[in-house]
Amino acid sequence: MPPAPRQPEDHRDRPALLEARGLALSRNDEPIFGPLDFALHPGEVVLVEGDNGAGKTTLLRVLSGLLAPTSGEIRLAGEPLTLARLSPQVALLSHANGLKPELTAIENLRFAAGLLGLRSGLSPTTALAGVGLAGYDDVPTRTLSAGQKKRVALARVLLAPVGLWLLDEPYANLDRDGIQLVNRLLENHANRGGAALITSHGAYAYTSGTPRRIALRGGNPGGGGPAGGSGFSRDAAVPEIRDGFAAEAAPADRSNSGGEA
Amino acid sequence: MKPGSTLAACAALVRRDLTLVWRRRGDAANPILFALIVVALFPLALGPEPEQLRRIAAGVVFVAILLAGLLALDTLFRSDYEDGSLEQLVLSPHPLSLLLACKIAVHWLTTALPLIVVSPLLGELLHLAAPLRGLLPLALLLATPLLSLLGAVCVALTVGMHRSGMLLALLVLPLYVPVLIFGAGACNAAQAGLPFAAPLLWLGAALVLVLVLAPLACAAALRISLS
Amino acid sequence: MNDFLAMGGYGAYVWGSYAVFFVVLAIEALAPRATRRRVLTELRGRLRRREQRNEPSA
Amino acid sequence: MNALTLWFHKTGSPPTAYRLAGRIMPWCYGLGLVLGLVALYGGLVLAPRDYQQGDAYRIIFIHVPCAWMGLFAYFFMAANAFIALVWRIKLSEVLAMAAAPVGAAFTFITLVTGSLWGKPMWGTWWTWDARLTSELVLLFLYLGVIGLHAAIEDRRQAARAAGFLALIGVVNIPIVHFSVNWWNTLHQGSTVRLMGPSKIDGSMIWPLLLMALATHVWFFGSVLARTRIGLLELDGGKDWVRAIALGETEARA
Repeated sequence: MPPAPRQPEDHRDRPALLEARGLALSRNDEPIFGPLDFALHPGEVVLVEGDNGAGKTTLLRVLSGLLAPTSGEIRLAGEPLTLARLSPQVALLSHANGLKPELTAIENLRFAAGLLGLRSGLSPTTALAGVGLAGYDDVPTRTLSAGQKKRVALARVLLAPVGLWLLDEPYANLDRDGIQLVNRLLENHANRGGAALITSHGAYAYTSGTPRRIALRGGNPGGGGPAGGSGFSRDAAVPEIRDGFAAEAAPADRSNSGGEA
Repeated sequence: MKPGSTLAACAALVRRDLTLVWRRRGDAANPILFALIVVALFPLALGPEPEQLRRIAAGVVFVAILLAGLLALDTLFRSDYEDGSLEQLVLSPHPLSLLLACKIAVHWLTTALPLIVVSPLLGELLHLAAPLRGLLPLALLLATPLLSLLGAVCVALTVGMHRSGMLLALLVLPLYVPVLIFGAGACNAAQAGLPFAAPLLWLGAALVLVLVLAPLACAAALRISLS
Repeated sequence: MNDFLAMGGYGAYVWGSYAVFFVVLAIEALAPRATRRRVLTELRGRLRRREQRNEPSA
Repeated sequence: MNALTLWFHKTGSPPTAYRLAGRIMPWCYGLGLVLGLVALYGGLVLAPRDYQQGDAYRIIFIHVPCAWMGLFAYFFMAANAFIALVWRIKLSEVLAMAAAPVGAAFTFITLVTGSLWGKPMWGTWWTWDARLTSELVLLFLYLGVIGLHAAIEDRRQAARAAGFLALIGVVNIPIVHFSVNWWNTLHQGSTVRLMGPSKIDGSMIWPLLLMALATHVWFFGSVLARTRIGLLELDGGKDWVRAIALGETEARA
């Protein structure tokens, strides 16, 4: 077993929402990522960084339970995740938004609410307003711009009564306001005691709080030296995981250039 | 109905799929047109003699509806796969097989049921024998849900492939053979004055069995192809 | 001998069947060899790519 | 862990299985060839002429063993697919998919030889006889499994999907057989029984059984040959495969 993850004080008493141990995936025996060891506690936002093809999307699919890992295990709130019984505590935002172009924004959200349930205090309409699309209720999703579709998809995530968000490239297609919106949503979610794992291909934009980062190097263990003082990595070469406190936090102006698809 | 309950999820799914069919209602007539064209090809190929057409009428209508259903199968998961809603379905906390059963039911209602409704017309084009006018829709009513359910399992196996059309036919048709034999066989037996209840009862029994097993198999197949 | 080949008038059918039997099984037995060669070539290509990828960083 | 599971784990590990298959495979091929030739001698030369069918019946010595093999290979495939899906054993996935083309080949031979036998006996190349029809559906089932396996990029996912289809097919086979039989009684006219209740002489039965044995042994040889390739593909990045891939270059150079 790897050493226990080092955590900020205030999360120690609560169980990890998500815990990965020795998590690795390969396809046709080509390693995609891993082995990875990390934990996600309530109130945390973790940024998964990596170049195109580094396995970020695949990692999120594994963590959500769509894909079985080649080795290792995932625990959600202490319970092992199995394909037979997926966890009801996860909301996934993937590249495909999961929206029907023929339906209006509100119809899409209503369906999502029917499928996953509603977060208390929210309704499809308020969620839509919460992502800055108030008044867009009856607009067919097909006519929305890529950024607006992304916002509707974010509203779907917001609406789901779950603790764990897995967001794949949430900043893609979004303008400056949109990026700030994502950050605000993530912050609120973390303050409520939720946790989020988000991916970004380098141009990250999460500026507030203390984002911890996981750097994925794909299945190529050749590059990258061991990260000094990393308590998370089983194999020092893959992956490199750093704690993203003060020194590592993104400068505020970076958010302007971030989020390019 | 509590939001988040399995019942609410099924209702939301059924409502959404019906809405989608309604929004794309232009496409809904395609299977009917296809079956009509296939049936019309037979007199053109074989000649217009009523006696000859009457002999093969039930079988031809059966095959035409089977093929139309095969073409319609592709739409079962394709758009859901492409826009990512299939993932959301799989990730929902409700039993996937139940949700899929709802999807298949809506698909059957919107593609196969209209075909059954027009089957008397198709039969009339081929001078279907009078005693079969009631029996053919009944046999179709038992057979088409079987076709939809068995087809759904195979579609789930090929979901995500770019050109799955021919492969899907290859996977599905061996499974359709018994359904076709009993469905069309019942009609032929009736036409020949033989007892025809047994094949219909077999179809009914198979339907009950497949109704339970196919959604489970479909869910398992979908999990394999989405991984 | 001719009698044997004629198979009582059914020669074409009997020998045809046996020909099909042998030809199909021969193809069936030779096919893995071709596949094996292809797979190994692919593997070598993959290994070469991997080495090239590792060299600059090593 | 008891000794048996340990043995399974050891033998089931790809490098061991690869080596073991390599050692057994030539024996299967060789034994199959020798037994097959002896059976052919018995069938073509020693066995007496049939009083009803003349010499045409001699097709039976390949037709029937191949028909048995077609079914046997399917059940072999389905059993391995079941093990692969339930216990996720790599070797079973590979074995199941290795059996598919071999079974398809035997089924194909059955159909062609049946047709060649039918022409002089029934006066037609093809008849919608219950057996022939079932056999045709069996061939389609094989082709579906092979097609699905070839259409999916990821090898393990492909094996799982195709294995799943093979399992559906194994339920389908008896149903098809039953339905085709029923259908055939409805259209009695075209039915001709290929093998009547005529007594088979002992001098005819032993080449038949020997040939069945030969095809079984041959089947395992062929499956093992394909299994070796499947294992190489599946474990492409591992050291043992690397050694084999590079070793063969040296051997050729």
